[in-house]
Amino acid sequence: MPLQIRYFAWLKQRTGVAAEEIDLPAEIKDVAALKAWLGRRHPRFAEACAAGGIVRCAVNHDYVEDDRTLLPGDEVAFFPPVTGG
Amino acid sequence: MPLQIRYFAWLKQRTGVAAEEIDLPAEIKDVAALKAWLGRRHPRFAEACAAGGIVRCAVNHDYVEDDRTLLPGDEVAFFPPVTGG
Amino acid sequence: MAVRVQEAIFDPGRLLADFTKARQSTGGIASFLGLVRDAHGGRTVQALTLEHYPGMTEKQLHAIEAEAHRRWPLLDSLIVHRVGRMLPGEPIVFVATASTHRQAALDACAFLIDWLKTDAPFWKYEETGEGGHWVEARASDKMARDRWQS
Amino acid sequence: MAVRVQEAIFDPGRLLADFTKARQSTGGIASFLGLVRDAHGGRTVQALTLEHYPGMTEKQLHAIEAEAHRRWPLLDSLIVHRVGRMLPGEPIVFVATASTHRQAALDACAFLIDWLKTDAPFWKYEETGEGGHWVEARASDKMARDRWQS
Repeated sequence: MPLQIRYFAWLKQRTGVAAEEIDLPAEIKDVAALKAWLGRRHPRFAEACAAGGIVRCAVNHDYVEDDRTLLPGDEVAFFPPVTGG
Repeated sequence: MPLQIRYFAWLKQRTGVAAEEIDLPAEIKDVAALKAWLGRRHPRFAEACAAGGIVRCAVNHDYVEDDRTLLPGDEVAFFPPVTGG
Repeated sequence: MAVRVQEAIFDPGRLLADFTKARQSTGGIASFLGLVRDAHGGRTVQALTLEHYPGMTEKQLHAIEAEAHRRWPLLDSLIVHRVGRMLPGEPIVFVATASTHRQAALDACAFLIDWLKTDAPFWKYEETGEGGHWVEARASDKMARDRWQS
Repeated sequence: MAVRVQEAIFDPGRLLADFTKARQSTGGIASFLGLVRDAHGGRTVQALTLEHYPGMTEKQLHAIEAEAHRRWPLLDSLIVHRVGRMLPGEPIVFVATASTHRQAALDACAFLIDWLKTDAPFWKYEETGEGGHWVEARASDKMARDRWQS
């Protein structure tokens, strides 16, 4: 399943990439599984996810929880808690 | 006892004067007594005072209650509830 | 800290720009601008005249401003209030507060306008299509003020 | 209603002046301006860089603005947020609300800045005398947002 992945702020430094196009194995169906799968590519991303509560996820520009089911073509973004304003 | 009296907004229209200098009889000692005394000069001011809660008083630019003791030279102002801002 | 009571019309953008200048340590500036409305209580308003009590007005505004500085860590504040006759769309009052903390700026700004509405000796006279009349005080203004009592 | 995300510096006075124009029926305009501070957490700040998520930023800001209009009787609103590198004293964000009722304008303005701080995808990177670092989110911002939950 083709997906667009994006990383922001210090998570981008952890992965070393701002964006990547991936082809997800069929057994990876939701955000939780995607995080685990990406963690194997980027050990320092896995570290951040393990720390708990500091990695937010958005799919197609909306905040989602870990149980969000992924669909082909989704744009999935990972980032730390926001600090604008 | 010499006092400066001032009236504002529609109370000024009730008395017909914006300000008056009065010489208060010695037995008039506080704001409550002054209101009664002024009410005899200005029947429509007495009416407004009788209506309750709609005549505010300030002495020397500070809000006071009816039991405020008057001193020679005080500037005493009467006005309706304020509506600025 | 500054209080101004004036007949002259003011430019709210200019006031905010001046208030904002050279603020290297200020995190946030909150402001409130009150404007003359063209309608009130179902009637068309042609003009509004603000009467006030010169001397007491300034004293009360300074006291309200000092109270805000006592309650919140403000770096600066400004209260500008017009008196005299004004037309719909014209500014009546401008309040601004500066703080390193946005919540302090926002709360102090709301506090200033709430207290000003109930404690500063201004009275509005409205000219409508049906003649002129003094505006009555609103119970909701008293309630808005009282929520700041501690 | 308008949302702008831009690199260009803005003049808050000009924004307020434009927002205020031709408001015959508006009783009150509340605004909040956020500025870059020259110090944070005891360190001197030399510059601040705002990263954001283009596309999601605008979507979230529009959603927050729509939520404010759903909750309060607003006549208009404006959110302007800068991205990129900026220096102490420069404006970061400007929020303004217009309503016939001052309380609605004040509350909606506070709501917009509180929600923006926790829901819009912006991240601050600070350059200090001791190097650069990403600013951490504050628990107090989350609490400020949560008081608007109903």
